[in-house]
Amino acid sequence: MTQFSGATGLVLNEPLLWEKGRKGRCGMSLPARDVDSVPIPEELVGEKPDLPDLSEVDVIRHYTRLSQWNFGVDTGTYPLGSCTMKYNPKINDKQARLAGFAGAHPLLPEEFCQGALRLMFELEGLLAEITGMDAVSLQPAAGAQGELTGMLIINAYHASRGKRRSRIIVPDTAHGTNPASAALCGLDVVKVKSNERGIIAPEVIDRTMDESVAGIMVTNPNTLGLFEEHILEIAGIVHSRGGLVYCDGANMNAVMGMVDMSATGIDVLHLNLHKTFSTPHGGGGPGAGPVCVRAHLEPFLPGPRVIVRDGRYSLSEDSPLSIGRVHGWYGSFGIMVRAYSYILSMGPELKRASQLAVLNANYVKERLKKVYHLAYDRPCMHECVFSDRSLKEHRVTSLDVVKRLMDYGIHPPTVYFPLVVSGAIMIEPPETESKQDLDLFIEAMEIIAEEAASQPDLLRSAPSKTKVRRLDETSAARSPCLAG
Amino acid sequence: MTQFSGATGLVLNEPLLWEKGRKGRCGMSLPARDVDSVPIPEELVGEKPDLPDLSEVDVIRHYTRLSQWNFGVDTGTYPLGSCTMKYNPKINDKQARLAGFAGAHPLLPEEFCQGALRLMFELEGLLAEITGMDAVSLQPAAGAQGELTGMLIINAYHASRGKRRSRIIVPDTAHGTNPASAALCGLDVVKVKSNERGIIAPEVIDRTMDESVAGIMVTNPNTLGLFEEHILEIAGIVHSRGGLVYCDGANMNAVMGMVDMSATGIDVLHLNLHKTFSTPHGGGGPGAGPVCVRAHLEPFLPGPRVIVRDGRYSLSEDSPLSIGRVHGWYGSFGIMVRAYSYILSMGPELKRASQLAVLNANYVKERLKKVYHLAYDRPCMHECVFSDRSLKEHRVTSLDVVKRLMDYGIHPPTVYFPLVVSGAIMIEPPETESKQDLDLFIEAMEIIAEEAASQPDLLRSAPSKTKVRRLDETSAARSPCLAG
Amino acid sequence: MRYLPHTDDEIREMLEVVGNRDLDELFAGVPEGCRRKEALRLPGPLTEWELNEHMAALAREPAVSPDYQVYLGAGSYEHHIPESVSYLLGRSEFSTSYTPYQPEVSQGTLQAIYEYQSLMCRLLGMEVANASLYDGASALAEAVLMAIRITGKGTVALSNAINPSYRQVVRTYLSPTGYAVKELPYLQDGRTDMTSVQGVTDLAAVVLQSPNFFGCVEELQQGAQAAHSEGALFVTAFSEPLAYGLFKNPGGQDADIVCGEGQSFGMPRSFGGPGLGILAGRMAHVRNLPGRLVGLTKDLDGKRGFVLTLATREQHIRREKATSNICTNNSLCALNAAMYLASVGGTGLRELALLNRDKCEYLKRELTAAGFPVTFSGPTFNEFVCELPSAVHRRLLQKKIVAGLPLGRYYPELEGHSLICVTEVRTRAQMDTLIKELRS
Amino acid sequence: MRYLPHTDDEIREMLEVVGNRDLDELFAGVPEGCRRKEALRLPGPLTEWELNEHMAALAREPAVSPDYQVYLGAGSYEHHIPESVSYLLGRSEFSTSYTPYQPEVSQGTLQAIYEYQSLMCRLLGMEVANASLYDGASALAEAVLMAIRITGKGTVALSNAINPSYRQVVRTYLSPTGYAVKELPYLQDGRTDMTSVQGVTDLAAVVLQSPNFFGCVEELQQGAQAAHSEGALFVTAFSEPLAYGLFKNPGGQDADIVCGEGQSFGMPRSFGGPGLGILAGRMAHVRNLPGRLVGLTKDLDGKRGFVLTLATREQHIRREKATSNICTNNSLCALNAAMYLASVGGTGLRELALLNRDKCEYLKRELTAAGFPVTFSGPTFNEFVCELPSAVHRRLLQKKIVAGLPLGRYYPELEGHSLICVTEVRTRAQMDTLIKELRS
Ligand SMILES: Cc1ncc(COP(=O)(O)O)c(C=O)c1O
Ligand SMILES: Cc1ncc(COP(=O)(O)O)c(C=O)c1O
Repeated sequence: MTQFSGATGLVLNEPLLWEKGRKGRCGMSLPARDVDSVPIPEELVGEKPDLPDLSEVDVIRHYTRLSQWNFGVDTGTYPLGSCTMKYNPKINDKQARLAGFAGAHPLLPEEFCQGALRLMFELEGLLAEITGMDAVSLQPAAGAQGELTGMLIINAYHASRGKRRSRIIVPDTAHGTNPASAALCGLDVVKVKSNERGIIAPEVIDRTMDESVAGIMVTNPNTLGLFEEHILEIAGIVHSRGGLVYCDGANMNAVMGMVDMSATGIDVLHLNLHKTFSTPHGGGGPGAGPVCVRAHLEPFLPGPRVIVRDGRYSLSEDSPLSIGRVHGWYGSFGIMVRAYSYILSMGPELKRASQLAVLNANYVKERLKKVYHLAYDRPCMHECVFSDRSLKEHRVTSLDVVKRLMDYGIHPPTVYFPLVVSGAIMIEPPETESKQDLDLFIEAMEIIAEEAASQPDLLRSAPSKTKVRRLDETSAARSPCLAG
Repeated sequence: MTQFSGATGLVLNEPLLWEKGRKGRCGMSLPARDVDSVPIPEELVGEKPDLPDLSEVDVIRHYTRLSQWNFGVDTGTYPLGSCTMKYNPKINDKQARLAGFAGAHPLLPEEFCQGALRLMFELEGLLAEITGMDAVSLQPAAGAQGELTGMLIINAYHASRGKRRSRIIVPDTAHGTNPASAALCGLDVVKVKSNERGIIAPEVIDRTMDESVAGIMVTNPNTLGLFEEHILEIAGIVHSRGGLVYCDGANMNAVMGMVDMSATGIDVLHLNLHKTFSTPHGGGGPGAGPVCVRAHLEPFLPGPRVIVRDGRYSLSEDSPLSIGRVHGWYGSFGIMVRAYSYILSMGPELKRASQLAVLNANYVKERLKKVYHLAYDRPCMHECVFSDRSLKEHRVTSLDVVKRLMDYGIHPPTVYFPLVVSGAIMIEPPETESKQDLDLFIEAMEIIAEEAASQPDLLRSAPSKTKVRRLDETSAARSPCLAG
Repeated sequence: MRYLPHTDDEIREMLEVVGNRDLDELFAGVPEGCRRKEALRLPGPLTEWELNEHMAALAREPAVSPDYQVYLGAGSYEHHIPESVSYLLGRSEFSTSYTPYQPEVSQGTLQAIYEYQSLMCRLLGMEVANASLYDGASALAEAVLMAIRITGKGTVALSNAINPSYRQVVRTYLSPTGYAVKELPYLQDGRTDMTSVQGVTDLAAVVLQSPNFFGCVEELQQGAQAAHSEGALFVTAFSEPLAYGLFKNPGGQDADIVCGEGQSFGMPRSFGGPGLGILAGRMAHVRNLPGRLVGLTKDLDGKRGFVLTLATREQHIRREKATSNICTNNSLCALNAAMYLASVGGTGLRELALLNRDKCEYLKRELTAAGFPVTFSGPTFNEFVCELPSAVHRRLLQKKIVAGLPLGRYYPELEGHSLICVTEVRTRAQMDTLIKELRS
Repeated sequence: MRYLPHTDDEIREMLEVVGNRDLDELFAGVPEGCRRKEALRLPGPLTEWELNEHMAALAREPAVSPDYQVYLGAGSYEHHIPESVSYLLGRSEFSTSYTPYQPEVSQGTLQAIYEYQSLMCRLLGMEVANASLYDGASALAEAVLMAIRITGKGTVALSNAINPSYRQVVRTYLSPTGYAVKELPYLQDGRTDMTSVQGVTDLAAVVLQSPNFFGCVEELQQGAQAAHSEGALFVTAFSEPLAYGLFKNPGGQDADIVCGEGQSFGMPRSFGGPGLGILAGRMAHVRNLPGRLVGLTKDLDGKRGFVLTLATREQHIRREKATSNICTNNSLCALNAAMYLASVGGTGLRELALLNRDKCEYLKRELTAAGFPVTFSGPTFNEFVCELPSAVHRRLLQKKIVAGLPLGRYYPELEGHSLICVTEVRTRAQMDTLIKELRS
């Protein structure tokens, strides 16, 4: 019999920070006082901060225990769709900790920070090569900020030509950040439907695109894990009517070395370094969302930008068309160090990473489509999406299915996204998952499909092995308690 | 109601290394080949080693999961008697990782390793100051090797005076390593009984000590957590009959800054850096067991020794009386770095550490003696020992009690040692445990005492929350399977 | 490649299941015109050892402690970081997990972020803090947008003494939507002139930074009055939250929205990022708050637990109607701040803050005595502006001392002035060296 | 002090329970004459930051890569250590736990050590390996004592080509008990002369190291024959176990006991310690094996689990009758070795071993060509002896090159010879530099 990872064992409770400790403890070494104390104007001084006082071992135990309540990529298979939960190499974390990087002040005189500037300059070049685009800004701090930056660029482009275009086309398969970023930029979102093959039909764009439309946001490969096969034709239509094409490249992990993004007719693209380029997700960030553009949009990129002259790197802000800053400094430098390290470690083998990611997804898709309803039965890219059609007869939800997966020791896939698939179960098994890992996942999903029929309550009350069982999200939202 | 730490939650199964992986994977980066391959005489070449091939993520998950099956000081209270499970500061681990220490080859020319030599020299000085002894060798790799070294020194001392003394006095409270070390050194162990107060009575020594006896091994404070109050008188007797006094100083954590070990009349002492000086136990080592001696024994210390001349440190081997080497190099340097860092971080506050360790032990003793039978009802040092007297009527063992403690999320104390106490439960709550932690421990022990009466089966079948339940040690020993 | 587990055999087996001949065929659906024709022209693959060498060489260049003495603050601060915090933060259950959408397997992150939110509220005197934003600059932009949403008005008054980068980011965020920004001048004492707030129409928010870019502590209570009397919200920003270990917090001075940068709480400077965007407000405004929130709840058995909550404010539910587009935030940095604050504690934070101020006062006094007078009379925390001709600044660079930030580039009227920062990491001996060099 | 949680209040509360007035009174039972009279004269307490500075200064002195090129081996080897291994080893559940006497809360350590034992058996071709000893030298001493116990005889024949420190430790361990040591000379080819074994009476063991101290691979099969024909056990030692990634293992050549140093498997040199004492033997001898053993078993529910077993060999049960006095061993180093071997794998280990040998052969050839001939003709792995006058050796030190270990101190007849080590970390370019310097 297959041994799955899910089991129970001793896991330690831990109170809230302020339920621990005792006034007067201190878990940090304070430097010796070597200067006199200077009186402070009374009216400035506040109450002593109401924070708990703990010893170092109190703190260590608190967070050691908390950490063990979490499931990470290092814990096991994490096939979370739209998230590219690939292995995050430890060596890259080490590079980011190097004193010269970690300790560098962002305002160091240029001659005092050449290594950091060079790294950024080279990383831009590497990303340009991987995408085929002409210029890159590393400033956006995450994918969504990359999208916003892209929208601002498109806006600025139209403005520079004296136009104000107030609408943007966004397909129904788009990630929620897409319409939100467009809205933040003051654009009205024109929703278009993907077709029965899960992609955008050029006719729809032809009908929608006009002079009031600034452009289109396409995710490619899209959130159904499908390549937008008509992207060239679509880009043609948009361009011919004065619009620009924005590509959400968060799914770049599917196509490195296989697709020339610039050849797909797009003008702006953002990447998620915390997905494709293996930087750890950190329980929700920090990330980095570089923006890549074709040459005609380079003047609009946020500043400052790193330039090189006679082998000396410096920061330049003299781009009058620039949209300005989107970050207080230059972006998530520590994340850039990791992504740069990853790219150098993989080199041209990045192509193989994409190939294997796509192989993994298709393998899972082919095997699971026998037991779950595959939303679009065709070859996929890096992820595949199932619907809840086969579950309904058992009155079991997609959520029930993936919660049950926890009991098998596997992290749930993404559910209920993309919205176009009823009860979507979105599975992304990145290239760092081995066939053995996938076989375990597939077998668990098969058993759960059986359980859905034979013991649906098992699913409805799942998970049973975790430290807490299903949580009451409704009452959490109804009477929110957000601080203690 | 008190919330104890013990709970259950998701813990992941993990197969054995060779049940994973697939031939051809490699989880480590091999350097590029920049030289030609040279043919090897056929007869030298062996079979390809039969080790599993894994990817980096395979390895990471394997050991991440395994780690979570362990309970460490960082997990929670660890009142293991005779082990001084105090907090192991992270900063000290960092010092040991510094490239200049971690990367230093032990045979570097002296001028190329001054920093390392100086650290060793200074650590010897610090330990001499803390113990009051005159000279120190850092070479022994653990407490037991320190004992062996001490025995060899005593042997060599007698030999240098033309004597061969073949017996050694060891009290019944001694740690098992004491008689074993003596035996390794060819000495016959003369067992003496501790008295009704748990310490050695001088009369017993007076009766036992003669010209055939090389000396005595005293543990002070002893393994009952009691100070050997007659140590001066005992040492006087031993010395007057030509013997030497060895002190097992593994329990030094009780008396730093409070007791002058050299004033207690001893000649040789070993310390456990992995107990008193906070270096991590590593699941059973590595440790370090420096030996401290009075001046008359300095010539016998193992070599090489670090000396300083005109501010330059060097290694010296010219001590004709030296017992020779006990270690391939100079001992556990990485452990020395940590202990040295700890001592500098604590400075004279080491005294307070000892005071608080003793306070903790007495506090636990006073509170628990109401529910468990205290073997020796008198003030203790750093640990206290209970017997199973009160448990017998419920047909529950000490082992049952401490296994049950696991369900409360606390590591068991030491049991069945020292041998002089029936079903000993030996509790050492080091100074890094806070009153809150101790109160939880005490309350859990109180509840368990009640459970012993009301639900003894709960104890007999404990633990119930751990990943595995009680293990069959008998069959493990009867048909040993030691490799797979 | 050690990150790619697939052996050739496995690839064959899998291709068979998929029904493809080779890996390339998996991409048959990609139109010819979109295909990449040549191989990736990338260096490498580097071995782990080659990478180490390469990175060590790059990292050798930036000027950092202890070889250099860098008196730069201006939004990025050198503070001591306990190794215990670095260790804990490196535990991969924290670093390699995703946003805690699945609470049953994410209670570690969730409790920790709930604690973070709570610590922020306590420190800043506010009712609710979100689970983090990207950095101080975008936090300010979000705060301003939030004020605009709440008030329904379209003009914001920003002090000119707010960090220039933060103001630039606000402008970038506001530029396409046509909201107006009015800048408030600073006074001789380095604080903001609040008089110009009066009578501004359609005012959504008045924004002060405290301590401000010049290191001066603003009179927040007055700022609040000025804002409120115009029917606007009072937004305060900060780049050095450690100041609130000592000074009155913004909540206690009637701030409606508080935002800023949390890098000081245990994060390395890391050439400017990642940092921590902090945003806090009133519960009455919680539905207008951008970003994630962790809330307390119970599980099926009544056990305490935590979940992401009030998600209807967020993009993944509300899409174009969300309060913000933020998705990935700076969660691990929030955790970092919480670990740091847990380590230093309330008592320690006060002491640490005092030390920062006292050391800074020491240098102020010594500089003045050495003929480099302090420019602004307003009270400061660990930064201040003083006269320091740029030739002197350049000379000191050769001595491996960066004597603060020359301000001429940001404020032409302050050419020949430098913004100097002194935290607890600077010793008196180092400051005396600086003075000696200045006098020589 | 951050490691001491007790507040004054708590101390008071606890003293009350204990019935003491103050902390000193807790020590009332300590006789006056044993008391320490003055305060501890110790430096510090240093803050974490002062400690960092102090330690960084000390650590700056030793000569390490990449600033120096150190061709030293001789029992301590420079190999690459994957960061993934360092990370895993630093997980405190492994590092801060005690010996796994309580198996239910120690399955992590126990399974890992069981795996370690298994990997050692597979690599060395033996049936059983213990859970570690202190280092290679004490492992050899324990192996010799074990052979003495098993055979009941009192003389051991040690090759003179065994690491001199190891031989010294054996002598130290044997000195008080009167067992005899006979040294076997080495031959022209750098291997041990086995002929002198013949006819030695009361022979408990013949001991060879392979590769030996000169880097030469011994003819183990012949050693086994020589030992067995005298009724002795054949003990083999090693200081470079990586050699067995390539060469025939001792088990396959009839060794009875195999021992050595495991530092090469992922441990830093760390100025000589901690390392890893490896000891393996036959199941027939298991009750004579010193040190801990982890065995497979089942729990009450029949689940697989691991425990410390055969404890009746050990001091805590058998006291003076134990097979050894060892208690604390080098468990974390054993775990380190297992993690390393898991990472490199069987296929990788072979490749890595080949690389070591080929690089070493490259330098041998180049040195010979440059006029520094190799001394011994026997086959080698990653170390060899060559003629290298001490003046040359000293000159190279000034170039930050340590050209191996001058052997005159250990073998007077080899004055002017150096023991040179080349592992995978040395690049061809570095070796070419060495040659260039030698030619200059
Ligand atoms: C397709 C897609 N676009 C955009 C984003 C937003 O990226 P971020 O979370 O970094 O803001 C995501 C993130 O999951 C995504 O999957
Ligand atoms: C009192 C005492 N003596 C000696 C030892 C042996 O020390 P080690 O385990 O370091 O060999 C111990 C170890 O626990 C001990 O408690």
